[in-house]
Amino acid sequence: MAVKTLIEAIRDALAEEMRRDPAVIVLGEDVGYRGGVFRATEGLIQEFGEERVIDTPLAESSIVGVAIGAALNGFRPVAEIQFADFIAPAIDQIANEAARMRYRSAGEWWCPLVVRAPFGGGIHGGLYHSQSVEAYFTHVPGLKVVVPSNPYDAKGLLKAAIRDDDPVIFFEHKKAYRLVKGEVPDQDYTVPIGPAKVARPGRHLTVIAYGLMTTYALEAAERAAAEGIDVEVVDLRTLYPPDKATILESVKRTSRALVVYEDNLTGGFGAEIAAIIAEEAFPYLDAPVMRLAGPDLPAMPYAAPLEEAFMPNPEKILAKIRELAAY
Amino acid sequence: MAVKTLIEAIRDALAEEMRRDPAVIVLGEDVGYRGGVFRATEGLIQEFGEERVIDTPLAESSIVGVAIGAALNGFRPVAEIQFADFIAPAIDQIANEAARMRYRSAGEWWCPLVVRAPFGGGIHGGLYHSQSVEAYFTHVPGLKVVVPSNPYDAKGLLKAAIRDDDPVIFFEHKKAYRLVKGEVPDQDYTVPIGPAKVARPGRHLTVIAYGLMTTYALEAAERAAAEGIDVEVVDLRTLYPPDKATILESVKRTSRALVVYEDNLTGGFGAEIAAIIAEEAFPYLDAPVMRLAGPDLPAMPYAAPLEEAFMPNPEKILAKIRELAAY
Amino acid sequence: MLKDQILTETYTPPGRHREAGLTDEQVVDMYRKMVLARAIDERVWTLGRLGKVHFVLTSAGHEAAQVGAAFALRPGYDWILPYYRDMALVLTLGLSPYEIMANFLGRRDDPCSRGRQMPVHWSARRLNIVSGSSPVGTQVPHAAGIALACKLRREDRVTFVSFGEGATSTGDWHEGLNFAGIHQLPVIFFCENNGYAISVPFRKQVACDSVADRAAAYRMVGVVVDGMDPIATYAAVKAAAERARGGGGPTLIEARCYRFTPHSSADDDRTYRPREEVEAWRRRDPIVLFKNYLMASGLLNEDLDREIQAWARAEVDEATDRAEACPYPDISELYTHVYGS
Amino acid sequence: MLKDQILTETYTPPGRHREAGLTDEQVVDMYRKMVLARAIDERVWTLGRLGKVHFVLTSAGHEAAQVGAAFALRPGYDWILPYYRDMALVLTLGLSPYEIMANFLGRRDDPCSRGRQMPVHWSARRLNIVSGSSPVGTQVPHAAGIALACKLRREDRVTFVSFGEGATSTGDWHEGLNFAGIHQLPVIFFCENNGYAISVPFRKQVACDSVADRAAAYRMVGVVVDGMDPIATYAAVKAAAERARGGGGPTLIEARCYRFTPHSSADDDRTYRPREEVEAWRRRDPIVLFKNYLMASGLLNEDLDREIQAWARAEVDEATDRAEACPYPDISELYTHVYGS
Ligand SMILES: Cc1ncc(C[n+]2csc(CCOP(=O)(O)OP(=O)(O)O)c2C)c(N)n1
Ligand SMILES: Cc1ncc(C[n+]2csc(CCOP(=O)(O)OP(=O)(O)O)c2C)c(N)n1
Ligand SMILES: [Mg+2]
Ligand SMILES: [Mg+2]
Repeated sequence: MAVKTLIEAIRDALAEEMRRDPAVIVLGEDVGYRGGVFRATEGLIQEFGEERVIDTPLAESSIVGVAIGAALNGFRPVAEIQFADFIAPAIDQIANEAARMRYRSAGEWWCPLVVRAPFGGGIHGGLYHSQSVEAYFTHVPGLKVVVPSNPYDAKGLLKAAIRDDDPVIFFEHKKAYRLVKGEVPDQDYTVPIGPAKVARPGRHLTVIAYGLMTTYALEAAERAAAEGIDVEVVDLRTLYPPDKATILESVKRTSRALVVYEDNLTGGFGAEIAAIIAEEAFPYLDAPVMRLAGPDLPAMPYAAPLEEAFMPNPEKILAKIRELAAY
Repeated sequence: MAVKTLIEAIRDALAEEMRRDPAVIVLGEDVGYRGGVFRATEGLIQEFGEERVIDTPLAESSIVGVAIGAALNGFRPVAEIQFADFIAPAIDQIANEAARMRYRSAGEWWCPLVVRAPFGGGIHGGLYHSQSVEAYFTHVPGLKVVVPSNPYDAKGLLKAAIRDDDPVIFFEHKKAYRLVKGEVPDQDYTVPIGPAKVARPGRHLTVIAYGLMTTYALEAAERAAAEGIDVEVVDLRTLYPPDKATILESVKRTSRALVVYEDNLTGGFGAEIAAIIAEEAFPYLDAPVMRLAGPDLPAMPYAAPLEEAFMPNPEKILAKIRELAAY
Repeated sequence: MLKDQILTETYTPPGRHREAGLTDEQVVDMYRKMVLARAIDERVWTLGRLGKVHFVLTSAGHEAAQVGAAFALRPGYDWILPYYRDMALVLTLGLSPYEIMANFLGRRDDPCSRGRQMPVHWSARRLNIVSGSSPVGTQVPHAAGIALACKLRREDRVTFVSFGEGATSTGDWHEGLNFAGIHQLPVIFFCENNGYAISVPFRKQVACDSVADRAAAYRMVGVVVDGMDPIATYAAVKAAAERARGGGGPTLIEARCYRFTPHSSADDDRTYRPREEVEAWRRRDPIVLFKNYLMASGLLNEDLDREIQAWARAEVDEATDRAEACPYPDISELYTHVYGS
Repeated sequence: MLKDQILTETYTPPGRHREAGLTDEQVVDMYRKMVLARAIDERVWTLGRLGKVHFVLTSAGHEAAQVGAAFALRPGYDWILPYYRDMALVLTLGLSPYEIMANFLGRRDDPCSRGRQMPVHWSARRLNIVSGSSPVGTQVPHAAGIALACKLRREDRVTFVSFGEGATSTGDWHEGLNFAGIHQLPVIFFCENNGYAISVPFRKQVACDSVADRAAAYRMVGVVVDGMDPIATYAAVKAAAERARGGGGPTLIEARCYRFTPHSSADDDRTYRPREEVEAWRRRDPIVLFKNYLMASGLLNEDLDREIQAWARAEVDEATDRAEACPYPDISELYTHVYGS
């Protein structure tokens, strides 16, 4: 198995799926000769041509809207939103159209459609190139929301998303793109959409995370181990619909839960995870369900010291782990 | 004091604020000679003219975008989104522009702007005239999100919103418009944005609700009282930023909390309330933080029996109250 | 703002439909569909007043535009993305009066959504009629995507998407037309311009004089047609379909018509439409004008007309009875079709 | 796609600026601003390569369009909604080189956001330059709203909003122009068409031949101007401003220019722009052409030019040194300005 970066795994998944199924097309801004601003679609236009790799106008709503149309008519479009921060104009098409299509037609119409969007901070992106926007989508029944934390999952989950008959929003952490490396099989495989994964088993407490925060949580867990705190890390992978079983099984075992996310604390997706645990694992809990997240500020600033203060990181997670263990 | 409906209170607030401050203007679809599809702006164009009561094109993003521009240039626009279900195209303008304007300019620019939107179900509105969309906005720092449950609060909160120097999203429950009546003073008053209100004091458990669900919770509480369960009802009124103090004070006293909301359960705003309680009132809790909400389905159907099955109502709340009290 | 001249003399000379390629039979059939649509319309308003239909919104005044357009399309082959006002269109394309009544009543046999959506959100997979939502304009990029797929597969199917003039203000409309223009896709953009979006008049809605004028911004042909004339509308849609099939790209058609009723049962149009204006347009009722045309063309007489009217009423009676007898969907159906697997 | 002819002969005859109402002093000042902007540009690319500026995006190639436009506006009086490529514009309107450098370096003295935004998100209340975000096109409805407010107050201020041709594809752009057209608001919509939106060429971006052609859809005058010529651009913006002030409504100006560098420091344009094309455009460097024009007009000689270049370098040196010495914002500033009260 080759060691790949997360972005390489994404690119491989796209190329392999396009080879496998002529119904797979890619569309978005700069996905063609530019190969995507993060290089996720590099080489695709050369291999598959302008008909299947479509540089769209700068218009996010129609990127998704056109993809919906193509999906209704037999294709499996993979739409790229250049930065998750620019997805807002497409929320209507994603939530009200793609996600509700099957339900509203009582099963007559549906949209096999993937929307890929790089998200997250820590890359000097300022207010509009650092956002975590998953909470817009993690309460939209009909959608699936996926956030891989590592190259293996990224490739397998993206393939599963492309083969899925429902719309999938696929968030890729920008800082993880090249930071996170891992072994990726050469042969075809998928990682099912739905199940979370125990990324690190542990006995004393459970940290629930996704995206780059999984990497950070694992790092914090290693350091906590040196202090005698044995941390279990659950990597959600699929945020919506959430895998309650895996989360609850872990927390019932460890009796302590910390939810980590990069988005603003209040109203972020981690609130739902905390609420699920509080409601369904109550008798097992030895401590409050804690959360570590971005502060409730409009955005991550650009200036390096402010950005650093905003982002959750292994140190902050470790501090919270200590607090939870000591409760 | 006169007894008014919720919609009358809204209309009075608009007219009085327009009389008080020439900077207040109203814009939206059909707000002019039609007086709004729910009649919230009836009579305004006759009194204030076409310059201050502006029928806009059918384009939600620009309704908010134009309001932002006018707000930057000295006006206090009150924009109407005809149904909350149609607000999605304006999320970018609301969250990325209005809410982030002050922060991104380090205080040099800001938007005193109100976006009014009728929301909620139970009116045979089907998928796209029944939605609860507050969760899109209750995790956007820089915004304030207000949901009045009764005429008194509606008028006072809307006046406060119009006088506020920050963008306020003001959700009005459509079914409550004419269903909920109450006394409204004739003289000028405001209800501050921020504080929740104990709408009914009680000792055994706390129900936290907003909008029409407050009315339903109060009804359920009355019926629970007959069964010997003394329910406290906290009406949030302002959802964002949430009034943690009032919520926590109540729950610490009653030791039991039920969060009621009409939106889909998973990822709805009630998740945040549950998470706050679980994290900050843990040692006081005698039971899990429970939630009663709409099911995780793409929308409320039109056909009456299905709509009824979807909507939370006093019976369902009462059943959950019994469950929580018995825990 | 609607230029009056295009509404005059369009129904003469008699026999004009043959030049447009319509047979005598077809135009009588057109008339039948228009009469049937109107009869359904009137019935649902009645059912609305009785509290049996919670939301009434109909095509009255748009029948010529819709029936004319439908006759130029190939049901079940071309792709159709209608909007809520298109009952006469979907009826002509193949939804039965029973299906339409079941839709209005929100019953289990509603073919569009099994009672999930409000009425008039048309859908029928067998007819390639794509499910639409309420947010206006969102179907426009879908049409571009569907046509893109047809083009990639080198099919000669045409995609027909309709909307009111209010929808042209939305961002989605602009984005969809731009995409279709860039790729010269086989789409017919069909605007039923009735002068109002609920209460907002054209001059407060659209900055320019005519929706069709906007075609140039998207590298497509723009056509204004008298939407009160089914033959003229048929000819315009037919030409657009041929252009699309021939690789000539999209067409933007503006069919000028008028809505005879309030926007919906939730509306009251008296505050914003002068009664004289409504009356003036009602004198050009497309059903009356078309009847006159058919009579002048020797294809209709009062007897046949009475027969058609009676047939329409009977169809509507039967559809209504059956639909009222159809049960609501079972509560268990609330939970189905969220995900495919 | 950019029609070549509009780029030829535009700098002749000598002295032409006087017909446009520009004094000799003004055009030399224009030239100074263009040279200074270019000097800042070059410096920030260097700082980018040194890792001191994390995001470089500059105006090189757009200086004539921006400086020409700025000279037609009244700083601190008219309203300005620039986009990220408008460094030469905001410099000309009154942001100092130091402020611009502090912005690129994300320091406390960044006047636009105190280091919160990425570089090139211009803002300055004292100059009526409105804070902009990164999502392209969102400022267009703001401009309409600002102009509406001016109109309601019966002020003669003009609102100037700029954007690339890529922005014209967005829904917000359409919605904003439609609103401005309906209300005939005093706005100048200024499109800096450089033929590419990052890598996407004009023909995949805009369905029609010219952005200005779209003006008709919004009841406004559309003008194409050579954006490599500051005098022509000045004249077009001046005329639009006068039209706006005279109640003549909005204008859509398309200034054709070219970006001399990759889109930003995160880009590499070699995969999508032929080197010959870039070279061809670079031969029309507006600074060189304008220098030639001024020399032909007897307003510049090599000595004066050397002086100007040296002055620009000195300005940039000083601005850079000061900005590098300026501290980052204190961490406590992370938490301020979320709400007003
Ligand atoms: C995005 C959106 N905003 C608002 C509405 C509410 N609404 C429903 S129909 C309508 C008017 C549409 O007018 P037009 O497009 O001209 O069609 P017509 O009804 O006249 O045929 C409005 C504002 C909506 N459905 N969708
Ligand atoms: C809504 C949105 N989508 C995508 C982007 C990413 N992006 C930044 S600049 C740009 C290209 C803009 O091109 P154009 O408008 O022509 O301006 P230019 O840079 O050529 O001056 C893109 C796609 C963005 N900023 N906003
Ligand atoms: Mg209309
Ligand atoms: Mg460009």
